[in-house]
Amino acid sequence: MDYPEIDKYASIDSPIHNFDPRAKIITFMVMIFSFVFLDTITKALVGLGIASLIYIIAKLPKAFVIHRLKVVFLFLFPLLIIMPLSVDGQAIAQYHSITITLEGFQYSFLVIIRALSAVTLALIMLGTTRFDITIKALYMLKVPGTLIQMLMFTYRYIFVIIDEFQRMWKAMESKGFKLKANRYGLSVLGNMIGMLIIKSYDRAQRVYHSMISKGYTGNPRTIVNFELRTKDYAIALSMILIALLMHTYHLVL
Amino acid sequence: MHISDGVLSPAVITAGWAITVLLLLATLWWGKKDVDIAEEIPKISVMTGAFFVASLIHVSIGPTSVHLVLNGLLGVVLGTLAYPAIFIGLVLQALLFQHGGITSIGINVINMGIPALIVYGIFKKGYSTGINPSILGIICGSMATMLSAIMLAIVLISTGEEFTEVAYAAAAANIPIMIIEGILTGSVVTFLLKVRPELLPINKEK
Amino acid sequence: MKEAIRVKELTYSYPDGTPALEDIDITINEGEKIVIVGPNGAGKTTLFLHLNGTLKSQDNTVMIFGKNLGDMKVEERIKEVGIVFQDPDDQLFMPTIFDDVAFGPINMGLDEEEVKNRVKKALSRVGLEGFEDRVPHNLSYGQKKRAALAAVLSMEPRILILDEPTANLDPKSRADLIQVINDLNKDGITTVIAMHDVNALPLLSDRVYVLNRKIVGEGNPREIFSNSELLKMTHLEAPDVFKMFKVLTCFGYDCDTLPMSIDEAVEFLTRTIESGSGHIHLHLHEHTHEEVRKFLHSYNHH
Amino acid sequence: MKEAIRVKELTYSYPDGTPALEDIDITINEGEKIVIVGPNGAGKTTLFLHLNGTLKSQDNTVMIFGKNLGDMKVEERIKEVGIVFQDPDDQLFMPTIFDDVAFGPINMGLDEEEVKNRVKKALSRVGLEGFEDRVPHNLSYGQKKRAALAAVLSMEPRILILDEPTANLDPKSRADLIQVINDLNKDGITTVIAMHDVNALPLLSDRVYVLNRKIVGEGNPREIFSNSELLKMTHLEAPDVFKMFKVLTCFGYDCDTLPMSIDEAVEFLTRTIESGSGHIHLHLHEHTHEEVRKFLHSYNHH
Ligand SMILES: Nc1ncnc2c1ncn2[C@@H]1O[C@H](COP(=O)(O)OP(=O)(O)OP(=O)(O)O)[C@@H](O)[C@H]1O
Ligand SMILES: Nc1ncnc2c1ncn2[C@@H]1O[C@H](COP(=O)(O)OP(=O)(O)OP(=O)(O)O)[C@@H](O)[C@H]1O
Ligand SMILES: [Mg+2]
Ligand SMILES: [Mg+2]
Repeated sequence: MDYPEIDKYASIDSPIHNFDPRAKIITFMVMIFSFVFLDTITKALVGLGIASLIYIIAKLPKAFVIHRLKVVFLFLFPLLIIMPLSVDGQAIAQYHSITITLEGFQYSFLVIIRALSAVTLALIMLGTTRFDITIKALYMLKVPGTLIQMLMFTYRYIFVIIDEFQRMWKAMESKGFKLKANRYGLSVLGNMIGMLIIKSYDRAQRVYHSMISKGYTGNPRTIVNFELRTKDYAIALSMILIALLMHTYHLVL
Repeated sequence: MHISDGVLSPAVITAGWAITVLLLLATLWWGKKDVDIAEEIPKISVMTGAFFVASLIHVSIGPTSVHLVLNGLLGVVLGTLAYPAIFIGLVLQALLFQHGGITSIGINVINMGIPALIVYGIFKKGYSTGINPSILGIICGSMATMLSAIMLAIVLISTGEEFTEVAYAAAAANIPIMIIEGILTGSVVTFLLKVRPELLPINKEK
Repeated sequence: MKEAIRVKELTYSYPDGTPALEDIDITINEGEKIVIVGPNGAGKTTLFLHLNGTLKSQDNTVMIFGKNLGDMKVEERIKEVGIVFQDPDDQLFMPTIFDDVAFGPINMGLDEEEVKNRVKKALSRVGLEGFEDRVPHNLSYGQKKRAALAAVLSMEPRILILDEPTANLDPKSRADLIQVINDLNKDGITTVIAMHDVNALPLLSDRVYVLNRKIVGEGNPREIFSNSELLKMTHLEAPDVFKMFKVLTCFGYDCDTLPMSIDEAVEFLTRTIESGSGHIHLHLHEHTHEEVRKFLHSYNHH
Repeated sequence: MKEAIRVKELTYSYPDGTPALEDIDITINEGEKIVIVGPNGAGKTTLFLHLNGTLKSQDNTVMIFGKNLGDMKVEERIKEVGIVFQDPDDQLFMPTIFDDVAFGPINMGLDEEEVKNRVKKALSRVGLEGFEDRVPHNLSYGQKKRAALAAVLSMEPRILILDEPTANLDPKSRADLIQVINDLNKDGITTVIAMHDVNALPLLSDRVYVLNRKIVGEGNPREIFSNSELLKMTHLEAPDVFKMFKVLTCFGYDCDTLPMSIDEAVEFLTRTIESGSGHIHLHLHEHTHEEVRKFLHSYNHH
């Protein structure tokens, strides 16, 4: 079980890293929503191209992105097999009653490319800002405070609980336990998860105590210093324009 | 069982977000009258953290391994708060681990969250009619997974008929997970019942 | 002298029926250095939760500087009483150390400039200057403990309550923390500490309460540790230096008060030598070993 | 004498790049009583995770009774090495104490009769007879600690590894646990303990390794605690009794070896008195206070 290390490279210096976090979130979200709705393979490929370009500007290490893209690709890979067989359309190969169609291929290809460009953009957005700053930027963007606080605290406690679970797991293993998907294995795992829930429930109680002893009333209050500069407006505007043009260029041209 | 970016149509994505926002309002802001939000926030957060971590566990079946879903258990333990908890959990899974897309968070939360709410009702009802909680746990665990799989299929089909077979395949792939989730949820419920029954939605007055 | 804390007839059971506190009476003056000891499950943590209003008590059972705690506004209360719990992971719930230390001051409604000032001061107090941007998860246990203390110091409370501050620390971190707490007390802050670490106790207390659901003992550390019946009843032990000197008295060392810490021991030895014949004689007399055995046995829980 | 544990040139970094162990060489003989000390984050827990195979090391870096740990089957390994971690709540997750203590033996594939036997024996060993049906979660902290120990003892390991066994215990529970561990060692079980509790250290060790990513010191407790440079470097302190006697030497107490515990102190005092002139003279000489100051300073981390 690994720690989430999405912001491992947030301290690199690049134009994307220096982009104001609020503007970054808005810009990238617009782009992501724009690119996942592109309706032809050509447009989707242009989208992926743009995402790759931004990736190069962001100077993030290759392994960071490739590793995560691979996971998404493997997840979607079955589409490439099922859809050509199942979607009706022009046959490009036939074997007895099994037909492989061009449309099926195209459709699955389109989905995968859209997904890859969306994930690339998301990785750049998240990978170039410390995660706590991303959350604070969301707060500045008027995402409801209750959700912001839950995101913040959950993020913090994921690390604590991963450690806790690791310790439990090691204790189990050192008593000769191996997890298998049988009744015994699952029932022991069930006990472990039950224990994790109990411990977390008690911890929640203690966290609550320590919060109210610091005057907590349920309202989020943080100090954040972000400053939007002309440069940020310029980058944001041009990127959003590109995102919109991908869908409307035929009206403009 | 999370849907990635780039799969769903604009209409489905929009509908997904709209329904999720409404349900969040209903489950979170609605209850604000009766409960102290200052107490609920740390509780949901830490519990979400626990479920998030538990869902990172791989169970290997045959040559592949599956991640746990645990939405049935979430429903049983957290009740209506399971919905915001699943929302926060899925947002973090999408942002931190790229499990599920960002644009499809709305839909994914519906797919996981609504079964959790249903199962919560079933557990409470079933307990008050005297059904053994461990068996209820098995039912709730597998039923939540099954409902999620069915909803997943419906969502995929409604985004485009190209996805019909994919939807069937995805639903079928969830059958072993359903069994695992059932046994697991049953044993967690059994454990909690022995060690900390007050964490389960069972009112002893009855 | 002003009364900082007054608890009167406090009784508390948890909602599930577990009785935790019974008829507690405590009076602590401003500037005092108090330790509360008692076996696992004695109710120390429960008592602390009452002192800062986390657990509600009836009117006028808990008074802080003469005011009924229940009547105090949150902002007022946290200016008076700060509490540091045992597990630092429960108290560092924000994404960075800065956010954590700023959390209290922000809730007090202070302006940004003042908040930053306070964070800086609190961090330098515990020796964590420059840790503002660090993530709690990457700190060592000792550093986390100190950060949790800073997060309470930033509210500049007049009463500081600490639950097992020295547990799990390596000896240096433990010594550092004791130093920090003593410095704070010298600056006029009333400190109230619960702990099992009897060897650190004399360094952190002028006066001790022994809790075991009720208050079963009260006095200065020397009085408490001389009462071997009390110690036995409450799973306590005396500090090693104290026990050591008790042994020395069996060897003929003659003094009325036993030292509790090394520093005190040096002082006492010097005083005895200077006021007496210029030296101390240790020798074996008839009963030495029997006395030692008897004494050690009285401390032995087996 | 047989070699129980042999670690040779063990180096380990966590997957995230944190270096935790560097070139560790350790040899522990059967029946020895070993303590490993070192500051927070020194790598003690990491080392222990290698000793029971949870973290994998290269071939022949960790040998248990002459066998390469990597080649041992799980059933074989857990029969040789049992490890008890710090937080008992991490280790007790079965619905009853019986289930927890039976967990290891069941995984070893023993038959029901034997499992029951082992549970009974292990529980009586730690003084928890009759607790079979209790829910671990409802026990006191000290009882939980002992239950966690029983859950490992039931596998009847020849080597017992304990990570901070005394932390968070009240003084009586601490004394009880020390007794249990010593009894086990007397029965021939090799015990290896990591801890910060220097006052308990002499009771639990014949030999000490000082770890700070590397092995930076090794010797009997007396040697380790006499090396003030080493102590300073590794955030350690000497036990209070040891420090106390060091102070006494400044007052003219003449002996070559300083005691580490009260019992030892009684013995040493008696021996010095009997072998010498029939008594010990403590007096102030010219340099007494300077010596004391210098000595205490050498131990002072500030
Ligand atoms: N939330 C709770 N619900 C029910 N009982 C509780 C709760 N918290 C504590 N208790 C019980 O109340 C009693 C007092 O517990 P408390 O934590 O105050 O003891 P303590 O003196 O702090 O112990 P320790 O030295 O182990 O920290 C114990 O019997 C404990 O089991
Ligand atoms: N899972 C992990 N991933 C990365 N680094 C880790 C992990 N576990 C421990 N570390 C780091 O490895 C080093 C050694 O840790 P370890 O827990 O072995 O220390 P320790 O001597 O047991 O400390 P303590 O006395 O505080 O228990 C520390 O710097 C720690 O932060
Ligand atoms: Mg306590
Ligand atoms: Mg450790």
